[in-house]
Amino acid sequence: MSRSWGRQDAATIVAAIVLIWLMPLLISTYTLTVLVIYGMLALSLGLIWGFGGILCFGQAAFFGLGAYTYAIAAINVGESTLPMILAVFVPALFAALLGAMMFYGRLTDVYLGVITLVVTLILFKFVNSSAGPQYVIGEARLGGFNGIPGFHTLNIPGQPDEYIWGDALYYVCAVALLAVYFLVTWLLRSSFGRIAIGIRENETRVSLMGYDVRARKTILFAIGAAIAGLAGALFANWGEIVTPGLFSLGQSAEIIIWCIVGGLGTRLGPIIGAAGLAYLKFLLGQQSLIDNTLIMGIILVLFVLFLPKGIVPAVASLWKASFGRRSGRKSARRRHMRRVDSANG
Amino acid sequence: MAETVLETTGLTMRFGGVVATDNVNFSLKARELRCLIGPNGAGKSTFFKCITGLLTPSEGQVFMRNQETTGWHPHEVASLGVGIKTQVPNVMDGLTVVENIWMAARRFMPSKEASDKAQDVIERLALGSIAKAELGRLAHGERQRVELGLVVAADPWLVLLDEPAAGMTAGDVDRMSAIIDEMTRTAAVVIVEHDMQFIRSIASTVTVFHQGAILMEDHVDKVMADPIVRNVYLGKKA
Amino acid sequence: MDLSFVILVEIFYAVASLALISAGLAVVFGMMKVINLAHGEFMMMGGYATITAVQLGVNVFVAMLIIAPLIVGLIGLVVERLVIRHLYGRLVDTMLATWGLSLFFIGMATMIFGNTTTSITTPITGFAVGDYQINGYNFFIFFVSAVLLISMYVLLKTTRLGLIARGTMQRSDIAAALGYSPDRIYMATFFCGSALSGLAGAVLAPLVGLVPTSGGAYIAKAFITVIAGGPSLIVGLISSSSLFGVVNQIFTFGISPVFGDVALLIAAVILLRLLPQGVTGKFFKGKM
Amino acid sequence: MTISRRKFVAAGAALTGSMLLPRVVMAADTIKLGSVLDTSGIFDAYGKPMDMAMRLAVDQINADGGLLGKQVEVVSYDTQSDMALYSQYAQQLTRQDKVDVVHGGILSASREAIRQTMHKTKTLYFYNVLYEGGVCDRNIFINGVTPAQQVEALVPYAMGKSGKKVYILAADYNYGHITAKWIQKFVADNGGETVGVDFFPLDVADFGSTIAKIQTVGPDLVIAPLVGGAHLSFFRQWAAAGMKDKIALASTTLGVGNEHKVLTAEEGNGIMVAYNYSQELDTPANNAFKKSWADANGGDQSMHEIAVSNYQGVLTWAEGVRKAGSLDRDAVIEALETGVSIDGPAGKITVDPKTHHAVLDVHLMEFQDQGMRVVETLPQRQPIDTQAVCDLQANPNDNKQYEIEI
Repeated sequence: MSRSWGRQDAATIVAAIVLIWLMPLLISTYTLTVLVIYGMLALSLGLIWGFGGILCFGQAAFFGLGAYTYAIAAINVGESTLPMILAVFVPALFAALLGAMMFYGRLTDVYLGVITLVVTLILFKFVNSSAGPQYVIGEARLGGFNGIPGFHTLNIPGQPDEYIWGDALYYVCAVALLAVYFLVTWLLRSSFGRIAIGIRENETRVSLMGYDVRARKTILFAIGAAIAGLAGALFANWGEIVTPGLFSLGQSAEIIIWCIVGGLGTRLGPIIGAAGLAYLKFLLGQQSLIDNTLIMGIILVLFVLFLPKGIVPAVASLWKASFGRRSGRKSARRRHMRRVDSANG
Repeated sequence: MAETVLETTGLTMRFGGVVATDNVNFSLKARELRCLIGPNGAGKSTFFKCITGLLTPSEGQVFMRNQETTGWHPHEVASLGVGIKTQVPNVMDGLTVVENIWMAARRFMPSKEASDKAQDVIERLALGSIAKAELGRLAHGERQRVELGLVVAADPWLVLLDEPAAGMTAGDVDRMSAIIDEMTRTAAVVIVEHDMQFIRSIASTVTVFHQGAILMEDHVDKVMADPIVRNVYLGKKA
Repeated sequence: MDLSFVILVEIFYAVASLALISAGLAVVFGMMKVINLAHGEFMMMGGYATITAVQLGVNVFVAMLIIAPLIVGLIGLVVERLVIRHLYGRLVDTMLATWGLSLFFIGMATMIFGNTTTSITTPITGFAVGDYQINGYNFFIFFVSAVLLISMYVLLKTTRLGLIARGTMQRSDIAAALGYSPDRIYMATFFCGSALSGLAGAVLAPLVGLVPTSGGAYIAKAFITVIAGGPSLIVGLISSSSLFGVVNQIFTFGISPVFGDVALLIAAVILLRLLPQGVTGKFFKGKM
Repeated sequence: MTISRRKFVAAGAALTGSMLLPRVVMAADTIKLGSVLDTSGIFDAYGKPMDMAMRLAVDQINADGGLLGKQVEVVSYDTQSDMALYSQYAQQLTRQDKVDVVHGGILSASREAIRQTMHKTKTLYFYNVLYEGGVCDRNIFINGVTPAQQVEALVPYAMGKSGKKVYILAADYNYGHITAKWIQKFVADNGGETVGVDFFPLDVADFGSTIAKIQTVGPDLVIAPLVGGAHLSFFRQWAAAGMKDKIALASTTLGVGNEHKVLTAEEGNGIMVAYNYSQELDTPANNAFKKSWADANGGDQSMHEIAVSNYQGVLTWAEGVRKAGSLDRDAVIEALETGVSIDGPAGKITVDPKTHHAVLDVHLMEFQDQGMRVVETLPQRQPIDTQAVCDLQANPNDNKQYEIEI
């Protein structure tokens, strides 16, 4: 069993490297970088929603928090290594506190959605109205609606003047995504990940088995936030500015849409959904015939109606249907990737 | 000689003005098998929930192996080595039987041993033919049996079962009795049950609940012969 | 004295407008357990319907109170038949689908009306109370909101239709068993809910400039108010909008409008943390 | 190995790029003018006419034979009123399209988002919008009015017509904050008192409680540097509450996006403003400009303050290029620093060599029947606020925005 996993991992690495190499032939690295970053952001929600059953309406909060943490720290430190680390830990810590408040208070489902949404709104309102000179952290002005431009961007660790930008930033982001992907893979194979899936399936049962569901959900939530924070920090480096828009509900909505379209309960689905839709949006942005938002709306509605499991599971089952059963384990995994709400529907 | 593994003193649970269980003193010895019976609303399920931590009692205390567990969370109770099965089948529908049982075992042992344990439980409960099936696709009886497997896999010293035989076929019930019989070799077992047929078949001591309090406590045959119980339990039929 | 009256009017206005913007969402959610995230866009369309009608020469009150609710209600009907109908019982899926619809409507409005702020003049003039000027339109909003809540109450309590509706709210399966087609009840409910959203958007339109993205400002507030209100439709609506409206205005006056909004949101978080398990939590169990 | 791969990748990118974007290849022999403006979203009332003005200026330059014998080609992006898109498109303009000059940015937030990118990539940048002053950067030229040109004139005029107690309502971002400080300074300089300052995020549209609050303070005059479509509702609600006849109103921004045409006459009449341009300016230059605008845009007459600024900015840049005889950034900067001036629809505009700002006419105006009636014209005002802190002749490497301290 472990050998077949190893083979699959190796295949994934090879495929990923080939993709990282070939994609710049098709799309400029500047655009690719942001697609990769969005992929990572989607994966962060895909992990906690698809595998942990936690529907967070405010994943953008952690994304924005990561970006702002990076920008503020970079202005104060003048070097990028520590800010990158902080950008992962601050959102994780914030999520741990928020998660503890929600999960220990037994908030679930729609209430969880409301709280995460409200917290995102509060962050947005606060950051958006911090233009006054009194909102300063160290040397960094929060800037309100303006956002924070002109911070120190990514450099080779220890060498503040060796900037990583352009093509190099793309490769850094792509490798980071690959690393996060394997981290998630490892996590899901570990006992922690398998129990997290158990919690998604039946919280009460897992609790009756003697597992502390509240703590485990909190930890998973924080891990998701850490990944979103990393994506945020990379985004700050790509855009060279952070703005309150990062915290907006629209941003949160997009992350959810990426996951739905790509396929929940898969690792690849959210990444493909994010990159695909973001690129589509980019292409649509270059035409002015039909409104961009309108098309995104139609896509979402059509997916919910006709392909509620998303692209990746659909393609996988198509693949299975045409090439037969590859391995029992794989198909079993695929099937439970997303529970269809059949009870009432 | 045998130690007391479960004890409640003055356990009372009120919902608003309604008293669901009233000053219940209950005790159970190691490897004892006990059934809780009573008409609907007698308070046996509330009592069960208070012990398992699903509810926090308004008054009174719960002890397990002399450890006070009043107001503990279910997961803390379970961590002591208490196996719990709730009234509705509580299983992980999207996962396979093996995965379900592995997860129960994993709580008390490393991953590899848990896999071996899961295989062992599957053999003991004769679940081999459905081991790779998803729970959501199994029949009700099978799901109940798997849930017992989840309880067994944790090697508990105290097992709390809420209506394990509900909705099962005769064949299922026989198998269930056998499993419970096997459990009592290592654990004390409390069963909340309606099905008198089933209670007779496992022939245990019975505690009768009525209006939130314990009415009597004796062997099943004597209890069933008791006119007061018959009156309470069977209502107008008596 | 005058000042406290002015502040009181502002508080009443805040409460009334919260109830008004939440009513449509509350009806749809209470009856159908569908959270319509396109609610804000329904309001936006109500606003555009009003402005367009006024520009075409219709009396502003007719446009607001009749035309806008009717048009938006009909749009809601189409949406229900085409999309929502297929998703009953799948709460998260309906949320996502209506989210998609909200984007769709924003796009549509942008293509039709452009992304520019449009508005009409407030039809009621202000008047003086002592040294203070008060916006007379606030009273109109308060009035509409009160009439709306009272007629909803009367409708639910006294009419046969209301009885069926209440039955459906409690147990939709039983209503179905009694021979009332839930399909038609849902259709009618969604029509009413959408019309209410349209009415709210129409009535508020003269106060604020309208852009296609205007709906976004309402949906979060409405969503919070409805969820915090809990399962009881009218009492829930009144209690939560009163709480949030008062909190909002106190902080708005005390500090600034932004703090007013933030205080409202924080109140919502605290409220939900203290009263986490409403009835709404129940039917959600086991679903994503 | 890495190098060969890089080359391979670069070649491939160029190949596919040229297939997807043929204009990049054919554009080799034109001058490229980059433009980033919000032509959609909540700031489109500002951005759309600015875009039309820029295109009108470019068309006129091309009709006259272009610059240095080449046609000017516009590369424009719609930033959709989203500040994050500014930095993204600025990167594309400078790194991918490699334009010769960039005109654009509307809100001060958008200018600050792209100014450093322009500076780093040494792309000449024109910001043609009225703003809060203080930007000191050799790479940028600004021809919008600054507080010393506008607020300094507006405040005493408005106070003279109302009274000494002033309440400020400002947009909550850098423009609003800095402008509010300037207003406070000029109010104090004129012997008045600022009795309250409130800031509003750009999405705030409900001002009911604010209007009540203002009444409790009871100022003589409200000055409102409010920005964008949502803030327009303040003026409506102010009128709806019947405040118009009780407390006087002035604004440093209202009318910049043709708001006086959106408000009704009753809502707008009497509001005091001061700008470089008004459609009501009855000069031959303005009449000719309005005619060519109408001809180019099918009769449209949506030109406003910053659209005209944008038009004048493009003309100023063209004049600089002609004078330099080159597109080289430093040559053009040096040419402009000789004090180039042009005659635009709003009169004579001269580049101030010290600050790269502009010397221009300012008109004190009042709204009347959906127009802006000129009350008084203050000719050729210097940007003295920025001149006080910025001297690019002495410190060419300066690169910051100075803020007023009180």
